[in-house]
Amino acid sequence: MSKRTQRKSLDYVKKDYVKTRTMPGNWYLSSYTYKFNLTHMQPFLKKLKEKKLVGLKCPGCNRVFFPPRLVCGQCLIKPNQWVDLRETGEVASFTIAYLKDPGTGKVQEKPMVLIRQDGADTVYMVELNPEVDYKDTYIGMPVKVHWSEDLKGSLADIEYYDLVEDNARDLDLHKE
Amino acid sequence: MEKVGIVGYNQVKLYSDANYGRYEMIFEAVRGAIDKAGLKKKDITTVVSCTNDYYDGRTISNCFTVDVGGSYLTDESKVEMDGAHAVLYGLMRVLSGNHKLAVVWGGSMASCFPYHSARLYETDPTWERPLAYVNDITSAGFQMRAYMEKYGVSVDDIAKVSVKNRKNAAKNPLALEEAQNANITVKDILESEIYADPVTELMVAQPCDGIAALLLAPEKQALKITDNPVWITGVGYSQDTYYLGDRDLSTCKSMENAGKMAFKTAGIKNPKEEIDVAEFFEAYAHEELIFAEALGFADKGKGASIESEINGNLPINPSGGAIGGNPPCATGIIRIIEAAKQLTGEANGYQVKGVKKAIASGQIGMCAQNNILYVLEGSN
Amino acid sequence: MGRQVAIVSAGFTEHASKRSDVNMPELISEAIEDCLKKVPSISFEDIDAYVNGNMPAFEGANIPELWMTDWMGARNKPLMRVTTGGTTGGTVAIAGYYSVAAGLPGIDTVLAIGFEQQSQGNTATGLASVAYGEITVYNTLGITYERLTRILSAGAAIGVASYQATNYMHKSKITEEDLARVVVQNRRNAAKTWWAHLKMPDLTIEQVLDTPYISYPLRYGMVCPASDGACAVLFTTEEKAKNMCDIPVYVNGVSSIAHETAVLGYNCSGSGQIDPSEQLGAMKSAELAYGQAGISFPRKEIDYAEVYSPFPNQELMWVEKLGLFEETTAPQMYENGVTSLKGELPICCSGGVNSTNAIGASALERPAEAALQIMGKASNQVPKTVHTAIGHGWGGSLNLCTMMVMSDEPQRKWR
Amino acid sequence: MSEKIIVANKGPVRAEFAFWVGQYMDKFYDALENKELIGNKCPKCGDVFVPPRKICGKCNEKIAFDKNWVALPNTGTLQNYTITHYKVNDRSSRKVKKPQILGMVQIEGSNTAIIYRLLNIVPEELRIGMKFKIEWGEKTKGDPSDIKGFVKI
Repeated sequence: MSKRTQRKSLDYVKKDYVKTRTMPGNWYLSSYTYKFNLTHMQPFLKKLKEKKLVGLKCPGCNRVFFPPRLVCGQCLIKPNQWVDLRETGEVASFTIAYLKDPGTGKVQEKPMVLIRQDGADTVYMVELNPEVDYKDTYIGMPVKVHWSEDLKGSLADIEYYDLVEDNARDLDLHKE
Repeated sequence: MEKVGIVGYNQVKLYSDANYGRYEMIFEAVRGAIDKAGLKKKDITTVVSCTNDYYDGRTISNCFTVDVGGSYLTDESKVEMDGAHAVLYGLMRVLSGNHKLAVVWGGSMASCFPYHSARLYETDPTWERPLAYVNDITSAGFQMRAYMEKYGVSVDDIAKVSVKNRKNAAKNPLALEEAQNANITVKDILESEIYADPVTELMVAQPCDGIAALLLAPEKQALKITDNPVWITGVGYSQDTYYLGDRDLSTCKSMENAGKMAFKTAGIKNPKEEIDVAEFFEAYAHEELIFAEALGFADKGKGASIESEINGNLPINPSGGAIGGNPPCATGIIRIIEAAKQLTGEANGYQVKGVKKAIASGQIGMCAQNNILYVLEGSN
Repeated sequence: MGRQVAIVSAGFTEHASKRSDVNMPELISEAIEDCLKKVPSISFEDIDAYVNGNMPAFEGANIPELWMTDWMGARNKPLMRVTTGGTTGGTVAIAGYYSVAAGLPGIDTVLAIGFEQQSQGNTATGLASVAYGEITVYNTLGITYERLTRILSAGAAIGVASYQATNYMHKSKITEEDLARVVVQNRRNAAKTWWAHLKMPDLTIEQVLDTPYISYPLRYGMVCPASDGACAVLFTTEEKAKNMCDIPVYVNGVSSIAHETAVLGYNCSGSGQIDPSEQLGAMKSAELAYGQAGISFPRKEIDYAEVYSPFPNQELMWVEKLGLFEETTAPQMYENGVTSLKGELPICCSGGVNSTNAIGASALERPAEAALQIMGKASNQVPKTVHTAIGHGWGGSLNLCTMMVMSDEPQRKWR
Repeated sequence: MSEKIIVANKGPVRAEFAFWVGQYMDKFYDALENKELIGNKCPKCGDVFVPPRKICGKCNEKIAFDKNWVALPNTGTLQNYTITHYKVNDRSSRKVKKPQILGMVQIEGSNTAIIYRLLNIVPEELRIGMKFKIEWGEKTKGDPSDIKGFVKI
């Protein structure tokens, strides 16, 4: 992350310490595996292939998880009710990443968004339509799923989110 | 110390390569323990988990377990040692009077990480780690040799421990399948491949996958939840110095200290007479003898003379002990659970008769550097 | 059940980006030395037990306490290690509190130690490793690593904090200048604290705003440094504390609440924290700790606060969530000088985490510094008398929160 | 739901570390580089430590950096040994054909033992109490590998 961004730090009162030698050490995460149970994801992925969105509803607290979740923490039970969701959603939070293009060295601004699907009670990280200007991003921005041309029954079926034209947008005085 | 009750427990079956996801396994253990006690999520006031960043391959290994571990909007903390130390922290939280029900869970999946490398990360990185001559394998060899040399203990006596534990494990349905063997002999143990001479492969507690959970409640609360709680009446823990070259490996100073503290807390004057069953976390067969001697159950070097079979004078590890399956971070909790089972009479198939007081231990570090010992008592 | 716990001393090491002159155990031994120096009647023999913690992935050592035994004087003593990421320090402090409060026989005086030597490892990789496991699920479910890098490029702790910052700015309608003001206050305070890292006595808001963005709305000049350092705090019982120092600081409330993770959920499931700046966990932990301490009007009763704020927006947010100010009013308080050294409610006069962040020690330094302010021994001592103070910690993926409420008077009517 | 679907994913990266050794060990490694062995002495109990330490764990006494240094011979006594086919490193552990013999050797004049390989010796010969001496590496670098191992005297 940091290597690709431009750095500039402020000066401060520094003190130098004796430099001693170092001994090397490594943490090979590549020797690790991570085991996950993805059984509960399957109906969701199957529906994605049909261009349909479903969330998993917890019978205890009625929260709808999108994408589905193994266990509802609040009730400590496995949610089991599938509910249909609409294709629209809204930007719940965003930030802008400043990335140096490795080729040109030019800094590019990219909005990173968390989207809450309408009807769901969780947010998740997705990409916005690359044509959306980062300056236009704001909290509460309505968005809609843009399906991938090649549906495979995977998360990549949602290629990105399109902006939904919203007349109220210009009235939002406090957009960042 | 005031009594603290164990009101529920659960352990998933141990596998060398479990067909489980990590979160699923944690959920199964925690939910199972809560169900067993007939409680709900909202009854939990505090959760202490025991995982290790280097065992899970992620920093802040408790970060994503909030939902599955039952700590959603609950007072939560993580102990990064053995599971038995997490029980200690749960115990402290209950004893402080701030909490009514503590859930303690711990464990990891040894099939998912390079166990010996993760243990190597424990060594002094400025001196020992670059060459890796000191690791959990070699330290086991040093420890056993020191013990045998000092007291003239025969290797057969140590192999017998492994035979006993593996036979006991065969009666324990939750033990690791690879460790269960009802027909094993001393010869099999001695003829298995060399691990770190004189330790052979079958004397080692094999790391495996497993999670265990335990519920603790203060005295009055415990009696509300169950008629038959198991009481923790004493606890002691201690840490020895680090460098193997500084320590007398033929004995276990930290277990000695832990024992002194635990027995004093529980008001036990003569452990040899009063304790009916012991569950030790013996990472290697010889450690069981060393621990028993450190606690005064036998003279130094005479640990093998204890009748430690299930029907013996002082049964040790009737469940098969850590040799019957050693899921890192859970083993200590499982020892406490097994001791509790003996006290409530739930140890089906390996029940020791007439158990009134039991001890359970947990350890961490090379050659059991840090030990913790619990004294448990039944309610009748 | 339970008993009153007091803090009698706290010690620090000098913090710097590279403490290349010491190894880990030598680093903590400096903090212990400083801690014990302040209570002359106490030596290693009087310490009954130890509680330790750091964030191991930053140093590449697993359970370093085993190795450090001798350097801490912990040979043949009880020792417990607790770690919870960013809140490690807070967790260590709370475990120190519980070790004493539990009243286990023979355990009265407990030394709590938090440390971090981040220059030994790569902090970015260390932090990101929290999510590697989860990221692989995304990959399994069909999102390529190339695309994942794009989605996650806001990155780790700074990433989650910048989401939080946009939400907070949206809610409270503040500008970046307000954020910079917090930074300036902190760094100037740090200049007067002997152990702090980023000492900038002459920093101005313009200078902060002149640095480039790291990820909107946070700039390089606003974020915390990565420090090497350690902190040690001595806990003991009420009776013993009276003989050890003039003004023992009583710990009257503690809590460490976990909430579900923000931004990235477990098992690729999204997060239930729709607004990452809402912080139910922080509110609940404040409620719990104040409840134990018998504080009903935090705004009135608390004289000093040390909050864990690597990023300036968080400082504004925490002080509101912890009940010190009304929602969205914190920026004005900083503007009016209420939170400055001589103000009505000084906040983070040590410079805070924003100036010094040795992660495993940071959240322990908060109660430590708050305790020293009550004792009147702090390096950058506030002129008014401090009776009640709080030390707060934050960690994980915006989901763990620790609180410690301290006072110069024991909570007599507690439970 | 039908069959369980478990995925086991490999971790993506590795993290590198460089551990500061501190001034005490730095001085020790400087000596190793010159094929010399030094330790430091606790001013209170007189125990000598190899490698040197800042604090004596027995008396909790700080050992000052500017004094208390002791030059030590390169000979010692075997206290303990083990033989293993396993080789462990930061990445993994594996079994090798030729076993390693590791010995815990107490350097003469010191009170701790250090663990190194025992070279040119067969397991049958090993007896606790045997005398060994350091075999230095050809090219010293100022790290633990400067001591290649111990050979029987």
